[in-house]
Amino acid sequence: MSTAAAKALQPRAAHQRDLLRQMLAIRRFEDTCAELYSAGEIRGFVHLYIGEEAVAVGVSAALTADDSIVSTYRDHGHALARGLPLDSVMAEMYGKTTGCSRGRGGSMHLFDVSRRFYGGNAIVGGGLPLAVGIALADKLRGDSRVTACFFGDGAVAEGEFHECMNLAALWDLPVLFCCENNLYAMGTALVRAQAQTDLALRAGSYGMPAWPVDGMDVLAVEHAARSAVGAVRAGGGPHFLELRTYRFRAHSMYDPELYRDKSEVQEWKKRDPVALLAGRLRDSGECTDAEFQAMSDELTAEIDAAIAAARAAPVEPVADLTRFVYHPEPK
Amino acid sequence: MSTAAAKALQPRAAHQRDLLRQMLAIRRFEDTCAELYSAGEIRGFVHLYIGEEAVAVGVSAALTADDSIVSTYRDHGHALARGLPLDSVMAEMYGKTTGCSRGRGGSMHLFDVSRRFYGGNAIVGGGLPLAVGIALADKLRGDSRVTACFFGDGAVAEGEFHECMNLAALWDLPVLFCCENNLYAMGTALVRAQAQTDLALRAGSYGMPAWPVDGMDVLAVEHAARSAVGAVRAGGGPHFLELRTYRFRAHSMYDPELYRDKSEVQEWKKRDPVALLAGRLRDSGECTDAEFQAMSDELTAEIDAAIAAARAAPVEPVADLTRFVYHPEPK
Amino acid sequence: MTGTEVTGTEVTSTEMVKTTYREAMRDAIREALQRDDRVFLMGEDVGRYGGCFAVSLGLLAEFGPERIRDTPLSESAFVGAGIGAALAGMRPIVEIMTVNFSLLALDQIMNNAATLLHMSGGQCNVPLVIRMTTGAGRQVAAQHSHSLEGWYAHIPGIRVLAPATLADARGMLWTALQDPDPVLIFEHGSLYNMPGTLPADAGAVDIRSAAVRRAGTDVSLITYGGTLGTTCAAADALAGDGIDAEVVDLRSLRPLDDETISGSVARTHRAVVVDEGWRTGSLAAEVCARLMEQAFWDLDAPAERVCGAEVPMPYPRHLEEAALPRAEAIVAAARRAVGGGLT
Amino acid sequence: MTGTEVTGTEVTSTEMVKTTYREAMRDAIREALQRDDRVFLMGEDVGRYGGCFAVSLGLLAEFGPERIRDTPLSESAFVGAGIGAALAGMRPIVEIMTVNFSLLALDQIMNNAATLLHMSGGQCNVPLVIRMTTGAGRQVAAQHSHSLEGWYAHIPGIRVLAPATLADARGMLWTALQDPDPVLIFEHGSLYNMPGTLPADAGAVDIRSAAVRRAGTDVSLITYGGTLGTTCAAADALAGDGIDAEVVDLRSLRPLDDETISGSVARTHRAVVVDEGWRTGSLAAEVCARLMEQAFWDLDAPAERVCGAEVPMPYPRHLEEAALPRAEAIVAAARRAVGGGLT
Ligand SMILES: Cc1ncc(C[n+]2csc(CCOP(=O)(O)OP(=O)(O)O)c2C)c(N)n1
Ligand SMILES: Cc1ncc(C[n+]2csc(CCOP(=O)(O)OP(=O)(O)O)c2C)c(N)n1
Ligand SMILES: [Mg+2]
Ligand SMILES: [Mg+2]
Repeated sequence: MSTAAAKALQPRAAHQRDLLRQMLAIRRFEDTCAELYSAGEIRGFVHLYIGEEAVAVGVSAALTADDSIVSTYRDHGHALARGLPLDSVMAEMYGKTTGCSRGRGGSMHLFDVSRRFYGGNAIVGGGLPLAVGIALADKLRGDSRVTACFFGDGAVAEGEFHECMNLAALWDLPVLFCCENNLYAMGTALVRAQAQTDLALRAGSYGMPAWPVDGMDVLAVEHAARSAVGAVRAGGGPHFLELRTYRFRAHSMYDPELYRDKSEVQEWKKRDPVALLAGRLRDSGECTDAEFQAMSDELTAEIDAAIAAARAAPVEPVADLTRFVYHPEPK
Repeated sequence: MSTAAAKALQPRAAHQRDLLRQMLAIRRFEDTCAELYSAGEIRGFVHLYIGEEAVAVGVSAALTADDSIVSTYRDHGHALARGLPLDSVMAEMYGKTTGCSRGRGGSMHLFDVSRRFYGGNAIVGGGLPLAVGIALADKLRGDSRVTACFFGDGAVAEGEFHECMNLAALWDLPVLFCCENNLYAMGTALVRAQAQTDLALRAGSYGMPAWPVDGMDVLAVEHAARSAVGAVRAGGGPHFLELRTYRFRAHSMYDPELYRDKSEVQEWKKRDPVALLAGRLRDSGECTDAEFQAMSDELTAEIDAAIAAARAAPVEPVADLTRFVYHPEPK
Repeated sequence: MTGTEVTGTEVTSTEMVKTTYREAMRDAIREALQRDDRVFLMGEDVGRYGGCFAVSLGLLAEFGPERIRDTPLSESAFVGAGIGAALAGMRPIVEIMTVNFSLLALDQIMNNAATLLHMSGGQCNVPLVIRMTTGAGRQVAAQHSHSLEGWYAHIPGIRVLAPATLADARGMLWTALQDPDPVLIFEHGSLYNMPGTLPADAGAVDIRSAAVRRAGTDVSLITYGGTLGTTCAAADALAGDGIDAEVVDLRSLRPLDDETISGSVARTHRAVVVDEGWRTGSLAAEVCARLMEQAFWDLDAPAERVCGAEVPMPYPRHLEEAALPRAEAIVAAARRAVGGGLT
Repeated sequence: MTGTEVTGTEVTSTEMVKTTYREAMRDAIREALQRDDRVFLMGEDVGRYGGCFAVSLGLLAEFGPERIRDTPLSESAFVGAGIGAALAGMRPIVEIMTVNFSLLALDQIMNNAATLLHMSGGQCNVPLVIRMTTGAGRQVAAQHSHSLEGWYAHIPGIRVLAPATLADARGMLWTALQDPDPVLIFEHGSLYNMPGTLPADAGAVDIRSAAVRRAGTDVSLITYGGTLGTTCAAADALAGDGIDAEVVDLRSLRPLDDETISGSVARTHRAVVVDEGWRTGSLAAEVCARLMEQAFWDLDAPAERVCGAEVPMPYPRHLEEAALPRAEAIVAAARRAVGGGLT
């Protein structure tokens, strides 16, 4: 490799290490959440994103700080990839005032409007109209933002999905629909929920560009997202990515996973998105084992600090129970 | 023409005259309704089917008495084509006890369960799940019935449409979806409501056979419906017909029709389904002008009699106001 | 169900102009569109058709299809899109043709519009106005005659308004658009043709308080929206009998103005609550429960309810009339109350 | 939110077996499937997953995928399909995972299930049972903690049940399936793990009447479903203070059993209504309005309400607890009532 070529690679390598670090952060964060849940430190519904990290990280890499994001109840990955401070997300899991939603939302409802992160939404399909509306606002004002909207394969069966595909396409709105097809909606396999399991084809029937992407390969996701975001921003109307991925863990903390074989999970784990990129970067010398270990240690420290801070943080006083139901009356 | 050939034609001619008579009955019935509405004898929302008669008549001709039907608020044509006695439908318009829904339903809610006519439904898209459920019951019992479900182009935008297409296709249910594409949902033209205006193609994306049909030609409708009903009954799963038609009158009695040109209406009137078949039968000598006039006179008499009977019929007593909210308590 | 004009409490000295409830509403929308770029109107047939009750007739020509936006039949999506647009800084007015179809959008209203501010710990503003027609009275039968504003008044996080006068039709919208929280406006279908006059410069009105539409000393008739006219007619009839009824127009169904309601009952010691919705679980039940809590010792007789009959609305006129609150029933209830509830 | 067992009124002498609310519900479903070919269970994840609260665990293996039917995420379509199947002669049990998602199917429930019989002049039977989980208490936050059964109790044409005991969990379903009209069954999520015993031959129970779960003379505590346990705990606490509370379990939320409710208050002269739903427009409001109408002269103090706080449910435990009816609040309200409502 010539020196010039090596130099040109530098930013690429740094970028890929950054992607790896982001995926690893999500992975570590969620492994920790699972432990904290078992220990009873965090409660409610907690849906882990483990196995799907490449999707959030790859898509987010293609967005600017000015773009908007709408997420689901499986939102830790989207939030962290968007750059929400890890400690504010952790504090939210603890229901503390320092949480990104002041502790009111919990795992399923992470918000950060300063980062145009319009929240986790626990009604399947419920975020899609919000994304359409945010994009409509941008279009009416002539802003060149893109709104990325995440949702699962299960949401595709809801009527709301259909209404939103049609509205976005009809009005040519700047939305990037990111369908996280992890093959299951809770315990219901895609084939038992959809007459037509080719979801990109389905979206295509609304007349919008739509294609499947290997959702386990963060570089493939980023590549697809960049080209889709570019097209959307250029006025090409809504685009749809079917991100083929897999959830390694149970649907939520309550799920005994009766509906799928362990072997299927094992098969998919061979394509672990974190291991995949880590392996590539190791092979190319762009992230050695030692560097990876350092990254991992750094994250462990960051997470430990976040836990300590969250534990120490205050909760909202009971006297404030009904705060934020309405804006305060003007005095 | 040989005598044998003429004989073979007899049943065909009789059948076509019957189709003509049915379409004419709907036309005359509704012309009369419009007058009665202006005169204040009937009230509420009244949606005329004038111009679309070939759809109801052609589809109904392909069904047996044992099949089921689900209709919309624009249901006079479906009801009459199904064989609901004209006087019971007229009495319903008057809100009389002799009406097919005892006068409780009115124009938008014609019912006749003895004819498996599961009613007019005034929520756009609201009848689709009922049709899916009726078909599910048939399938679970192993009955060989078909359920025909009518709905408009406007309903295709509703989430319910999507959910029902998917359910019917996923579960291979014996439903014939009859989309009456009259190009408008109230004042909203199809092109301003749908990103993809080829509705048959849209239905096809659920993996069910779907094709467009000339909805102004009752013979074309009957032909298509027969082949679709046959396929559904043979276990071929749901089928979808996009019946291309046009409403000659206003959406309802309140509509000033600001949204379309008179000339467009005039263009479509050239393809008036009643005139089309009447012309053909006149040309082939299968229904002379005199025969047509006789048919028309008969219908006038029938309608006049229905009006007289409806006027004379009793209304439900006010004391019975809350009857039929629940079944009576067992004594 | 009559459209009798009920005069608002606002009194001004400027020139009075003839108008109707429909025109007052249209003027309110026009003014909002003129004053604030962020405002747009969106809903089924608001544009080319002119609105299913002709409220927005002419506005498409005036403001163009971006701001008078026809939507497909997709109640959940376009109401949700209104929420999203509000989140992103616009001031949408979303029209749902009638309350009957609002059930299809109820998840968005409940789980997003009303909830985002709280779930996000105060970050998400949803300055959205949703307008819809409500009520029966036009023989449109079971699926088209609902009065569900009482349901909406159950939802924390939204405000619910019921303009019953021309002044309120003209003035509530602008105030609602200034509110940082989502506001639902229920327009009773029987009111659109109501004629009357308004000051030429009529504008924004307060949306927090109930109004005493007629002062009286013997019994409080408490109502809102489409039944205000009937209730006033009942008050007239009662006056003929020497019973001096006070008429309270709730105006805001959420929050309820407890002060005005209880204040009235503290003066009259008797109450009749009139509400077109089905009796069980009606808004009238809530008003009665509050009277129980706040005015029990003031009451000389149990508060009465005159509500819609518990039946899916039948089509025939005589049955529809029987199902709706009638002036005679209000009069009878008021007489019972004045008689101490013992007759 | 405790799962304290509350004993039903039914007393038999057969062998008693240990069970839980969840198992009782499952046994009820199993029995229905065994006894009637027309019965099938349909809903999201009722099959392979075993039900999101494990109620239907094992039934797929026993009855096969036609009768334990997993559905896609399409609440409106599969609830509507249940209505259609009922129309066509089946006896479907439709499970909506939780009341939170039922808003997406509300149009079908309101405008078809509840309405078809009337609109068709008595022709259309909808013998459908819809089951769903309701309520808060598990820190699942604003969109997953609703108690909307009071809304459903507003709808003419349906029956609404709230089994709060093992006997009712075991027995209400079969009776509901025999009913020619649509019946909604609300199962509070906090009850599923409630242990207890039932007679080995436990079966159908009446679904028309309220039950006095504890007789008392000083105050009527009126509640249902998930708050029955808390209310009984409050009654225990009151007993310690020498206040003898009667506990009425509504069981049927629509229709309400006026006789039992008013009868209780006629004896005790004081009432506290406990309801997890948001206070304004709650089912408790309806109970209070009826007490106003039917028991005003019996009441020695205003009826009190102890309801859910008017807030989208916050995630943290301390705030959720503060938002829900607590025994202490019930005790305090009962004391106020016994003190004549003047403290
Ligand atoms: C409208 C609605 N119905 C049901 C649920 C319960 N539920 C939560 S997640 C889920 C599965 C969703 O699957 P999918 O969209 O594929 O997302 P994934 O969980 O796989 O990321 C279900 C059924 C819900 N939250 N909202
Ligand atoms: C859910 C719902 N939204 C709105 C309406 C009001 N509405 C009645 S008919 C109609 C147009 C329907 O158009 P289409 O489905 O094409 O049927 P058509 O009237 O053309 O036969 C509308 C918007 C309704 N009845 N239901
Ligand atoms: Mg999934
Ligand atoms: Mg149409």
